[in-house]
Amino acid sequence: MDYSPLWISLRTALVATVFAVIIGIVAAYYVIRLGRLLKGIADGILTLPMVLPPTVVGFFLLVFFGIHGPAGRFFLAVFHERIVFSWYAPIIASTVVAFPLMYRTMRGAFEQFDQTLVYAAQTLGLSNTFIFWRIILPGSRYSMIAGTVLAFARGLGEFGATIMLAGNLPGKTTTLSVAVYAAMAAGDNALAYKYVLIDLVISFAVMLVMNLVTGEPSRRRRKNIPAAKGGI
Amino acid sequence: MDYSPLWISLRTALVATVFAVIIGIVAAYYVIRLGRLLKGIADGILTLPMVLPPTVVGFFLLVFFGIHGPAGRFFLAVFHERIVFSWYAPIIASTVVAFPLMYRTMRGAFEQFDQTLVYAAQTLGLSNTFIFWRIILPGSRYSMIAGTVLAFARGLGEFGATIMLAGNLPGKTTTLSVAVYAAMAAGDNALAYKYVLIDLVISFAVMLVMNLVTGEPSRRRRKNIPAAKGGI
Amino acid sequence: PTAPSESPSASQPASTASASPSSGAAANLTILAAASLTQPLDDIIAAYKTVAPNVTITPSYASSGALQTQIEQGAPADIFFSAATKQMDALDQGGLIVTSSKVDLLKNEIVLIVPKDAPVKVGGFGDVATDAVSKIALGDPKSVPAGQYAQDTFNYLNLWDTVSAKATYGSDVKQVLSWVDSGNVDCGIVYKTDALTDENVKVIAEAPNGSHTPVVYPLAIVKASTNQDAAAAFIKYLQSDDALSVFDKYGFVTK
Amino acid sequence: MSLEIDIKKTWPGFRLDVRFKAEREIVGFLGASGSGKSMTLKCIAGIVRPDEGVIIADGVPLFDSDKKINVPPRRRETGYMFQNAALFPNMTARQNVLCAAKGMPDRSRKLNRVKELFSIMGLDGLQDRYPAELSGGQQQRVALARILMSEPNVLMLDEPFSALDSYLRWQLEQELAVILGEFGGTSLFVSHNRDEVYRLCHRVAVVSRGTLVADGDKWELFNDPRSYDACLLTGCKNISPAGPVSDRTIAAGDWDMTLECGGKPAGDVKYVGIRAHDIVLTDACDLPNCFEFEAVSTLRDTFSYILLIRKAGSNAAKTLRLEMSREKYESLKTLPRYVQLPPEKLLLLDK
Amino acid sequence: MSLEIDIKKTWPGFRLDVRFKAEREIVGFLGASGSGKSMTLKCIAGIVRPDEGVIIADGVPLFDSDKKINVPPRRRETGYMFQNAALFPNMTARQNVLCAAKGMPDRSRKLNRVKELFSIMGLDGLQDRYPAELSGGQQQRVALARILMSEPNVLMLDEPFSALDSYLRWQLEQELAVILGEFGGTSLFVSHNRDEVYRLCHRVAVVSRGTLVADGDKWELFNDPRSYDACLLTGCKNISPAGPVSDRTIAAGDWDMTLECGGKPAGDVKYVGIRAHDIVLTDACDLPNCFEFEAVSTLRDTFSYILLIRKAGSNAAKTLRLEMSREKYESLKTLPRYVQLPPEKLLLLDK
Ligand SMILES: Nc1ncnc2c1ncn2[C@@H]1O[C@H](COP(=O)(O)OP(=O)(O)OP(=O)(O)O)[C@@H](O)[C@H]1O
Ligand SMILES: Nc1ncnc2c1ncn2[C@@H]1O[C@H](COP(=O)(O)OP(=O)(O)OP(=O)(O)O)[C@@H](O)[C@H]1O
Ligand SMILES: [Mg+2]
Ligand SMILES: [Mg+2]
Repeated sequence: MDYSPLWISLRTALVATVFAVIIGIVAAYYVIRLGRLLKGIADGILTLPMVLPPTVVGFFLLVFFGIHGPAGRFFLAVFHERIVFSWYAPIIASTVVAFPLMYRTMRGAFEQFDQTLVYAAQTLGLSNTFIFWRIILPGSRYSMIAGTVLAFARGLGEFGATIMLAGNLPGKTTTLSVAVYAAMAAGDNALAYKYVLIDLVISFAVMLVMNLVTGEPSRRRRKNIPAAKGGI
Repeated sequence: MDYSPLWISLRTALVATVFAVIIGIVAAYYVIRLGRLLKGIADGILTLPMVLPPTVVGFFLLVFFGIHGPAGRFFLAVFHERIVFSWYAPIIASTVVAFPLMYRTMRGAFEQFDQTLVYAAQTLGLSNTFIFWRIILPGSRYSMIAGTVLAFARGLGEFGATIMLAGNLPGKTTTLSVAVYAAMAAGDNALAYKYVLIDLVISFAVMLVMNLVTGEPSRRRRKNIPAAKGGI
Repeated sequence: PTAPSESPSASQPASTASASPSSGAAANLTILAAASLTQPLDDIIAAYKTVAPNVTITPSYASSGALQTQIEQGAPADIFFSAATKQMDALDQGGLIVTSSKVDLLKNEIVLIVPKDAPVKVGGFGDVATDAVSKIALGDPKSVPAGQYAQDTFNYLNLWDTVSAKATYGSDVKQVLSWVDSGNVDCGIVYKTDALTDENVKVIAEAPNGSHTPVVYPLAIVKASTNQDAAAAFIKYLQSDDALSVFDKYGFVTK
Repeated sequence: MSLEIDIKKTWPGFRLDVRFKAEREIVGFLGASGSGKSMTLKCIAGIVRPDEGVIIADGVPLFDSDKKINVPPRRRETGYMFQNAALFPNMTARQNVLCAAKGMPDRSRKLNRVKELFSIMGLDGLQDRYPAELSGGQQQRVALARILMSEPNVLMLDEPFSALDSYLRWQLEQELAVILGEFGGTSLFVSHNRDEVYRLCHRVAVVSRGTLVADGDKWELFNDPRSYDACLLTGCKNISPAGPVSDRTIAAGDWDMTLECGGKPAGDVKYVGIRAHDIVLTDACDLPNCFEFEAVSTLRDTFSYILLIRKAGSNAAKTLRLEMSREKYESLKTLPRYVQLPPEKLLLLDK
Repeated sequence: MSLEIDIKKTWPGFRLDVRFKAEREIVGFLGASGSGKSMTLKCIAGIVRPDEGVIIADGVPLFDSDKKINVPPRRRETGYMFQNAALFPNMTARQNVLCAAKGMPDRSRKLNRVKELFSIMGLDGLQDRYPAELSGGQQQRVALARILMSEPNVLMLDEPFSALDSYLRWQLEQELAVILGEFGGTSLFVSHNRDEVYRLCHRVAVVSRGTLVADGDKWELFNDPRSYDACLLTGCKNISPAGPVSDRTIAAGDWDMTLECGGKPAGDVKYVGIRAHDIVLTDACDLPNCFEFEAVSTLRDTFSYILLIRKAGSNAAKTLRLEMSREKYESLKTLPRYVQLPPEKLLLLDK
């Protein structure tokens, strides 16, 4: 059995998650500052990759990153690299598809955040950067974890957009999902199940680690102590 | 042009969202009570529909709900109904695929919720039901909106699992996403784009409405007032 | 391109058969058909409405593999119209279709395509092995029939080793078409009917005769069907001149 | 550092309209609950945006509705200590205080100052606790340390001692007096403790229903509050509506008494007040404003007695509260028959 | 309704070990900031789980570590009013109070009671405001109304008046006295205001560093606090370590004085205290415990003067705080030469 899909999937999902998390947070950060109408429009645009069937997303990505597409031409000219079928094409596809998850989750968390703490920080003269990184983000950590887990899961399960942009080049762009699909389509269910199993193992491992690692400090400390959340 | 996919998609996405929201909230509610290890396992299981490629999810659904599968046999025996290819098959598929989004978002929100308020409610002798419905849920409304939007978007974009379980029966199970796929597969790109356009219109409309409706009361009232979140 | 219009045979019996269901009982037929058949089949179903107004035909288009799985899992279907013999044979072996009703209705051609505005470097299958081509898109030979036929063809030409090194595999023909269409590969191999739907690609050559087993589209009645008669009637109609001319129009080879 | 504000803001059901100036001094804010003290400070801090008006610190406009100036809170250098501590829950006490030390580039100086503040606040040993692990009063002290660490130009403390026991309060008050003395900027101090305000502040502003009803020297305010609200907030327990009867006498409606004003003009008097310990019990009725009285109830307080009395025979009259030390009360063999409201102790209020 | 608790709980750096009984009475909790008052109440309410011990209300065990009983908070019927108001932010003030009225099936009675509570609390017109739209004191009063509405068996109020101005405090204290009087269950009342506790409560418990250092009748406690902490918390400003010199005399180290105890045995004395207004200034030195003194500083308080003095010549000695009314001080022509610490006023503390 070929284990390359495992590594490719891991790489793809991890890198895509990192990108999705960063882009998602940044997008959420700016969107909450908008008026209600603009927020709706931003939501519409930024959630698009979830609304459209992945194949369609993949098709648009192909057009955009293809050698005649704006991004494709740019990369070709500047880096002499073709994106389509490259090893980072699955990453791009997964990122695009996973990022709305992070974006929307973080938007919710930011909106829910206790403004009093922000005001307190502002009157202390703390910079917006500090407020964001050291106060708002840590305060939204549970949503951040939720968004990250979802983005990772989506990145792992991504297939429609990936195969369109990245093709199915064994050892290069064939992720687990693509391998599962291909094996199933070829009628090789045994192989498909093996890949599905690997999928499951990865996702369980990630979920467990996420649950064991996170909330650790505050949890231990919070145990039995009412969280006085800045109250007296 | 056939507009039935629009209605079917709307019906499917809306009903699936409702189910996903309910199941997601309930799942989140119970999971946060678990120990850390069990939480991880629960996460693993409940996020599965996102991790697996939708076609694989569809395949499992088909096996499970098919006339040889346990659920399929049960339904046939009790309701004399076949699920596969029925008009509610897309709803089932979309629900399964969309619910992890709600579940994970709500879990994050519940974990983030200020425990002091829960304690205060408990010492007032309020029932757990009341505490959940009237205190925790309203306090998690922004995450709830985020989860709902995501679930709806996913429900709208769902295609892999749907076409497997529900087929592509025009006027019955052909959702927008399936219609887009079918049109593309048949080489009718013009039609595909038309459906994509409808997709976009729906999702923009929903996002706008979501943004205009929600947060309305608290927003007006909160404007310029530091949210004293139960503080003095 | 000119649609091949020579289809003399099998017109007489079909037109007589087509008259019978019009007087027959009302029926609902579900036909599971390969997605590539969408356009001709939709046209034919619309036309059939005038022939047999009592019969409602609902098509469900998906990939042949998905359709096979659905039938295996007991999806309520009457007719299976596959894009390849593999799925049909599998169902036949499983005893899920009425073997006697099986008809190889259509054929398709395997063609080599290039982006329309590409400088003409590729003149035929032989050129794929040369330096003129750095990337070729094929269906995945393991899962996509068109890919299997392409492999057969290159094997026949003794070029497979060189070609497979430049190949990128799509999970369906549509993808191959998209890649060629968008110019991300130099050429690709698809069915002729697919190539005709895309105006951004041009057909360079058809696969040489005998280079692969014929591309046939078999159809058959599903054993679990409760409308065997109506299904048989529709299959008859599909073999009529009226129906075949529609397939013709979309580039299929009808016998 | 001087501060000048003149702001207006309207909510449904509440209107804030405050105007005042402060130099390099400590201004105490007294006001009933809900009178607008916190709102005023929040406007200065930039957390709440006034509908109109100006806020000028040291000549620099922080807010000006006409000129469309609205400096964001973090550039105003106006430190506001929230009524609730508003500590950052994800940082330890030390981190909470340290992060406010933006102006100090020298890390060791920073750390020293933090240490110093913690020991002043009696928080030694709690530096590494998270806010959720601290008691209410401890949280408040961390917040106080944090705001002092940030060294703003205008220091606004919103009831900084409310969660502290009296002993700690007294200690911290003295420390704060020293710190505010060295600080040299404008300090605004909200407290519900009249005495604290009196001891700590140079000037006192009295807020009532969204406006400043008194603002001035503390001696003056306490001796002659002038307004009903100021009188109440400076701790006077007995106030009655009143009106002039003649040039030098007034009628106090609630008490059913006609009182001589001791030389002060009675013209504009709307209310009259007298502090509980200024009322005198006497056996003879030879002084002005002497009345026979009946005691309605007697309350024993920690170190004093509280008598609720009214003019004999005026059953409808409201009671007056009279306080005397326990010693004095216990040394009385019998309760005197008469009560005197010394004219010079009457507080005549014209609004 | 009686309450019996005996609990232990250890945190890193803090240990709670509290044992006491209460009948149908109002027990006041005095204690320094961070001494464990809130924790004790939280344990009773079931919000914090003790490591071991028992909590029994009316004979029913609410918690018993041995028998593994731990009744969940919502079934304990122990109402705990949080130190911060902990109002539900998504409900209006009225909804906050209404939702606590679980026991009343009759809607109109409920509404009447809510109305009544709002007017007692001086919250009329604020019923439909959300917590974020209320001032600190208003929030606190809503929380008080809410806890009173819930009619628990054990009523625990954690500094219910801390955010209120003195006038409102006084009013609410009286209302609360009536309500608690009618209530008839056990009430636990945490306050930092000695006088409030004194007036409102029957019994006073003094908490220090996690344990109860005194618990008993309030008269007794205030007259003879016995322990250092109780002495401090009942408002005594002067305390010095002390040791017996003879049977009836002690040496107060901080003040450099040897003092007669006025007949009380000096045997176990560890500290000695005297209240600021119990110290007497005199021109003659003919009484026991008379010393020549020097005034270190004089502070003018609202209606009194505070003198910090020490024994003449003892430059290393700590100062004593002496308080006298402004009248008395201002009537002094010259400051007397001697200070007397009347033996009967000395508080002898044995722990
Ligand atoms: N959004 C709002 N809508 C209407 N009134 C409001 C709103 N926010 C605050 N208020 C009112 O503004 C008034 C002033 O509030 P503020 O917090 O300044 O009071 P405060 O003087 O600090 O009182 P406290 O001593 O109780 O803290 C209060 O009566 C409050 O009810
Ligand atoms: N998780 C914890 N770890 C260590 N110590 C803790 C923890 N939680 C609370 N404490 C300590 O327990 C002590 C008691 O806290 P508690 O809230 O009961 O004080 P309190 O008497 O109510 O004080 P205050 O009057 O300031 O509200 C405090 O000193 C606090 O620092
Ligand atoms: Mg306030
Ligand atoms: Mg406390």
